[in-house]
Amino acid sequence: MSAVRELDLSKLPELGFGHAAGVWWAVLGLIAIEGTMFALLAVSALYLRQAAPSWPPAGIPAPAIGAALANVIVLVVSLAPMVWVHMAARRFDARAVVIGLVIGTVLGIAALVLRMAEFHALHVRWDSNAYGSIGWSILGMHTGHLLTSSIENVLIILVMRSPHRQGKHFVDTEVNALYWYFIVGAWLPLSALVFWVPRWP
Amino acid sequence: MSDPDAEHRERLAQTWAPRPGVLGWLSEVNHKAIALRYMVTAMGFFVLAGLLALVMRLQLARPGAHLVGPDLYNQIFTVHGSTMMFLFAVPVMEAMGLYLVPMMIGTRNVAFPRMNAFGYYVYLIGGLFLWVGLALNIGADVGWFSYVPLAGPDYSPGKRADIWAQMITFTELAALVAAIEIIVTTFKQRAPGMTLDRIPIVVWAMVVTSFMIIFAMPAVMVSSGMLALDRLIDTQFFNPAEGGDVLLWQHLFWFFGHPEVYIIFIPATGFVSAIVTTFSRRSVFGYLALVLSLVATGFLAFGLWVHHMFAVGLPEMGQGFFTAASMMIAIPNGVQIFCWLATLIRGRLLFRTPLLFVLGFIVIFVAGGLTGVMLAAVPFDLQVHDTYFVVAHFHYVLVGGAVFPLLGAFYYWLPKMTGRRLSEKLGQASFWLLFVGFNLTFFPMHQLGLVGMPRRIYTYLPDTGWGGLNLLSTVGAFIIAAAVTAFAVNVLWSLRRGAPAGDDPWGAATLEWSTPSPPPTYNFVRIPVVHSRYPRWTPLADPMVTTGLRDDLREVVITSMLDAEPTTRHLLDGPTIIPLLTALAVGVGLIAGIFTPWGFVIGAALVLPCLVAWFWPKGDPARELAEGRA
Amino acid sequence: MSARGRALGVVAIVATLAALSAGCEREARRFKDPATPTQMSRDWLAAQRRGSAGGEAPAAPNPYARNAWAVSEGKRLFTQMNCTGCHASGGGDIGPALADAAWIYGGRSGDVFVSIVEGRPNGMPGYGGRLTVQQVWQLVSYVQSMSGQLRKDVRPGRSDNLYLGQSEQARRAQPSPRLEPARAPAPR
Amino acid sequence: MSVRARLRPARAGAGIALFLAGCAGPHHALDPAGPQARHIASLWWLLFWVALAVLLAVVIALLVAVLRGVATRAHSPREPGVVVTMTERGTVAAVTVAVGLTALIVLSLLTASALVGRTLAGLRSPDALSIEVVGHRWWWEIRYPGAAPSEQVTTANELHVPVGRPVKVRTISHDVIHSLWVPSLHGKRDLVPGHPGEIVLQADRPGVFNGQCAEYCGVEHALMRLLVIAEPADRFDAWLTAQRETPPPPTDPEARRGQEVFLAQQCALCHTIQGTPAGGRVGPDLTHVGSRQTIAAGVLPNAPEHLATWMLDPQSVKPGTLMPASAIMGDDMAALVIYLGSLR
Repeated sequence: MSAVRELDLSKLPELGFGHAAGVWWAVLGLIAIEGTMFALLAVSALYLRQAAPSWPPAGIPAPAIGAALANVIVLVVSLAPMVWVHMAARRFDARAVVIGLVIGTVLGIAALVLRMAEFHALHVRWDSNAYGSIGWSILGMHTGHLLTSSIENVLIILVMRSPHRQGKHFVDTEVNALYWYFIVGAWLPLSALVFWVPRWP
Repeated sequence: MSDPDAEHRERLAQTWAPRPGVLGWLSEVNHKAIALRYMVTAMGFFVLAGLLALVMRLQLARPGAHLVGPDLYNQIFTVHGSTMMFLFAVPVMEAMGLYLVPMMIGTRNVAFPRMNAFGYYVYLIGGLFLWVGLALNIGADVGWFSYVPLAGPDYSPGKRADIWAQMITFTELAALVAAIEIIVTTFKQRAPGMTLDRIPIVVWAMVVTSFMIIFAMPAVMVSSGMLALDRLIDTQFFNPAEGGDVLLWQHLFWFFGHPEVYIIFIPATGFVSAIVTTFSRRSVFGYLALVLSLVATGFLAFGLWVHHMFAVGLPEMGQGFFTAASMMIAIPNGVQIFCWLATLIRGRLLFRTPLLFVLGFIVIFVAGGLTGVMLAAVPFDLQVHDTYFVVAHFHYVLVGGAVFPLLGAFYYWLPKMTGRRLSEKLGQASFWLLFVGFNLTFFPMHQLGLVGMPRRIYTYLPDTGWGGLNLLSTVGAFIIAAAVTAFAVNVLWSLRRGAPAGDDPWGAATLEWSTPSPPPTYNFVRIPVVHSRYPRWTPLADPMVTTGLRDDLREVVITSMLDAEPTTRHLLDGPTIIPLLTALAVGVGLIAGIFTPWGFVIGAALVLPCLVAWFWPKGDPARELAEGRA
Repeated sequence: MSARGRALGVVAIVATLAALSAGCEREARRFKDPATPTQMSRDWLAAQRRGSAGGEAPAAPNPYARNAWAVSEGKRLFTQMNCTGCHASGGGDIGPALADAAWIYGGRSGDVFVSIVEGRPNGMPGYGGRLTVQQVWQLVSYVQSMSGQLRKDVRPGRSDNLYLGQSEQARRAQPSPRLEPARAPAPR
Repeated sequence: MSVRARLRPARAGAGIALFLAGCAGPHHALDPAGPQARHIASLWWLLFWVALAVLLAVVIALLVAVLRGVATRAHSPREPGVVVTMTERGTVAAVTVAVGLTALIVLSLLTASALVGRTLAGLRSPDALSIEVVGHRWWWEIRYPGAAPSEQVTTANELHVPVGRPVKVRTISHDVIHSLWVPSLHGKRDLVPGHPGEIVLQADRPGVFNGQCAEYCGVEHALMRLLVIAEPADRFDAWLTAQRETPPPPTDPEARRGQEVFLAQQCALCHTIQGTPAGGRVGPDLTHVGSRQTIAAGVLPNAPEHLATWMLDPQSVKPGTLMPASAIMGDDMAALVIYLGSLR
């Protein structure tokens, strides 16, 4: 087909980071979905609150904020190693990625431990009233994300140590960091909603 | 032509070939194969739900009939509605998208072929779950919008409502997967030169729908999740006595429920634009206006959920806003109608079955849209809300607005998908049967609603005087059944006896018609370069095609989002059984999850190894080339 | 291919059918149950007893022990017949607690049936003349669910009123409830 | 003929009796009997004519396209498609006008709807009569609050209203969501647990108007019916006073026996009859059941044979109803029916 001039793609690279990668857009979509879910849970909490005579209901002490505060700090701190991982991934620096991810994962596990304390700090059962139900649901939903994302970190660490590691895995590493940013970012307002809002008159 | 491409074509065929055997069939990841399975499954559910509709019509044909009792009738209307919305309409539209989008934008497969297969299997499991439930007398019986407290633990003992709620989880999961597929594929895999303003309107419609899915579906997942928790572990979300609120359900559900209608309708408008263009033998009038009204509809659709709740008595102020929004949405839809009319008037019509369905669509949909505007008027809505007037209205917009274009689309694209032409005679017969049957069935329902017949009643007393119109409507229902049968016969007949379709039976403008019918697994021998909105109606320009994509690997070209400049050569995943296994694991978890919270733990435990197997790097030299070359 | 598709579908359906076949019994809603006569006559009860070993309780096993709808109907009757007046919501008050493992007059379906129909000394009135056999069995089933004797997926969940402790489905089944009568019932 | 004689056929023909239009008047959204319904009906006619005009316009445009298409039709897909590049001024103008008109119509309908909404909101008056309607599965409890608790009247499935006087109905539900709907008087008002509501009705002419539950509320949603009986003020007051009376103890021996049956059997567990020990709050209050036109929530006419059918085999009349079957036989049943009939 030399008759027509053709557009030669053979020189194109085989990898792209950021918006050049399909998976980056996919994770953005995932973030949109999960973000909407968190937003709707938050709206539901506020809706129940405006309908309630008191929030928390009479007889239930406001949640303790110690663990919540600690967890917010841990999660924010965990951003640092993840940013480091993010940049290392773009350099194809497997060693740096592993180091960063190990730190990030440790912090993630710490957050999960603190999360158990947060559940207790609510001072209410999920089945005693709607206030308890929504509180437990928001915490539970976010815990699920924290857990899966930490597992994902571990998997990527293993992949990075595998002989068959490929360039695309660094792209995956990048979007994994992106998703971690979201999980931390989403928690800040949610934590305020669950632990601080009940303290307001 | 014995071209130098022969060898290239050969290698592509090998590279993109599915695995052999049953296992290979279950490992299929080709977007066309998966989309066809989606379509067949969805049409299967369509027929099943249609049969339920016939049972309902027979029961209501005369007052005080005893064909089915209330308990069974309630399961029947619930499963009919839920199936039509969640197992037919949304999946079949997405199936069309999954089939057409890669072909229309000139790529070889969707962006995440394995996720695509996973989505299909999850959908299939969810659908079977609902229907096996019905067969076992565990059919959901709380209506397709499962209002609490009726659907709550106190008034719906057993697992019927749980099956409904979990079916939602399955189908929404599948819908979200497909939405991501369509968005990413459209954004990143368009043929070089297909800038935003050259994207076919069908693809635009699919993208808008996908975005709506992303922002609407979470609402129903959250609400059905709350319902499941209320029923399984006694949370109090919807218990007024413990600070819960039954209206929270309605807000969340309709925040999804109304966009849902447009999620079904917008792809259909895409089909209409495509068919109108081809069968007027001219470019569509007002491309920009059409695209913008699609987007506007998408946005407005999120602003009118409360018009389903006027009868619960919300503050007048709020109602005003939602009335306005609900009526405003008539404007973008009006724009679309007028652009189509203009195209038809200014074109040279080619009278074939697809065009007939579009003409029928315009009449019926406009009628349905107008009753929609009526329903937006609060005082009038209070009279006809939850009556057969509403039943008539939404069948006019959903059957008229979605099923007519869908059947038109099938008559239009099936020759491409199967390589066989359908019978024109039988096609036109099926159209006229459907058009007459539909109006005979649903027009009288407007009157029934005005004279006081509520929805969801399994019988009525003779003194109501509703018998005559109901009988009429039952007769119409059977004519619709005849129409659907005619369509099915036509398809089956064409598969055996249909004349070969050729690459482009309609002389259409878009890229999918430049492939053979049925298209090869790799779609295009060479990825084309696009210079126009109507590539096949404009003179060729150089460069015509691309070269340099490896044909020994599943390689596609990634282009930039706005102006479709080639950026990378990307490797797509090949066939594997893992998506099926993952779907089964998810299925086990979700189904066990309606009996015990531990079900979810079990599910997670099963899913984890699947995902590891899914993403674990295998020794694959071809891919390791990528190392360090960015 | 589609042939295989159909095969797949059939297999899936059969498998699910097998898995869920228990569902039928749990979900049946018998508004009219031929198995339970409307008329609650002494002879009927006597006939029931003749069949039973102990001679005290009807031989007929509880027909609704696995029927979620019947249990929830029993729960509704329990409130509407004002059983809560004495037994509270299972914790016991004037009358004995029902949410525990202890049974003064026996916890077998038949024992509970007789307790409801004929009443018991020290305050429990007999409802024989006032309830249909079906209603009594529904109440028996609910009473058994209160102490977690029935399958978890048959016991009721929380109700739409004030929170009074864990719902029947959330309660842990009582460790080997002593079903036999603690002592012979006072002669009547 | 004696009640007993009439029982047999009724029991044989259990099932929904063909309750022919006797007491049931026309019940139309388009045949309004009160100001609310009238305003809504007028709004409907406006919407209807506008919609009809728009639909006709579109169909005509479509016909033009088709006829024109028939003239200049393409005969084969091989005829090349044309890509129009220059702007088609005429068509653009036409489409713009059409869109403008659409916006105009939408705006005016919006205004009309808002105005009617305002008018309806204004239709309330201080001297409105207050009534409470409680939705149950699957019947209506209707209360007329009185100065003293003893003054309160509780009845079922029959809403008596004075003609020409606004009635403020308070809507309550304690189980699932129901919806109060009397088409000839007004639109719907949902009875939402935890959200007591209010709706103002008014009947301008005497008559009997059908109502029905309009929100799916479970197995017998279809047969949860209601009668609205609009009477001139004096007759309404007479009715209300009569309802306040506690019925005297039965004198007729049959009726006395019926009362004994009622109190001995399960009836009293669920039903209340003022002036007797029967104080059940589960089912409808039967203090004046004899004065009602229907039983079983508007499903059966209130006649002795239907009463018997209903008590012996309710599940055949309304499958799933919470009314249990009774085993009351022969003479007892006859006496019971006579007693209930005597409660006027």
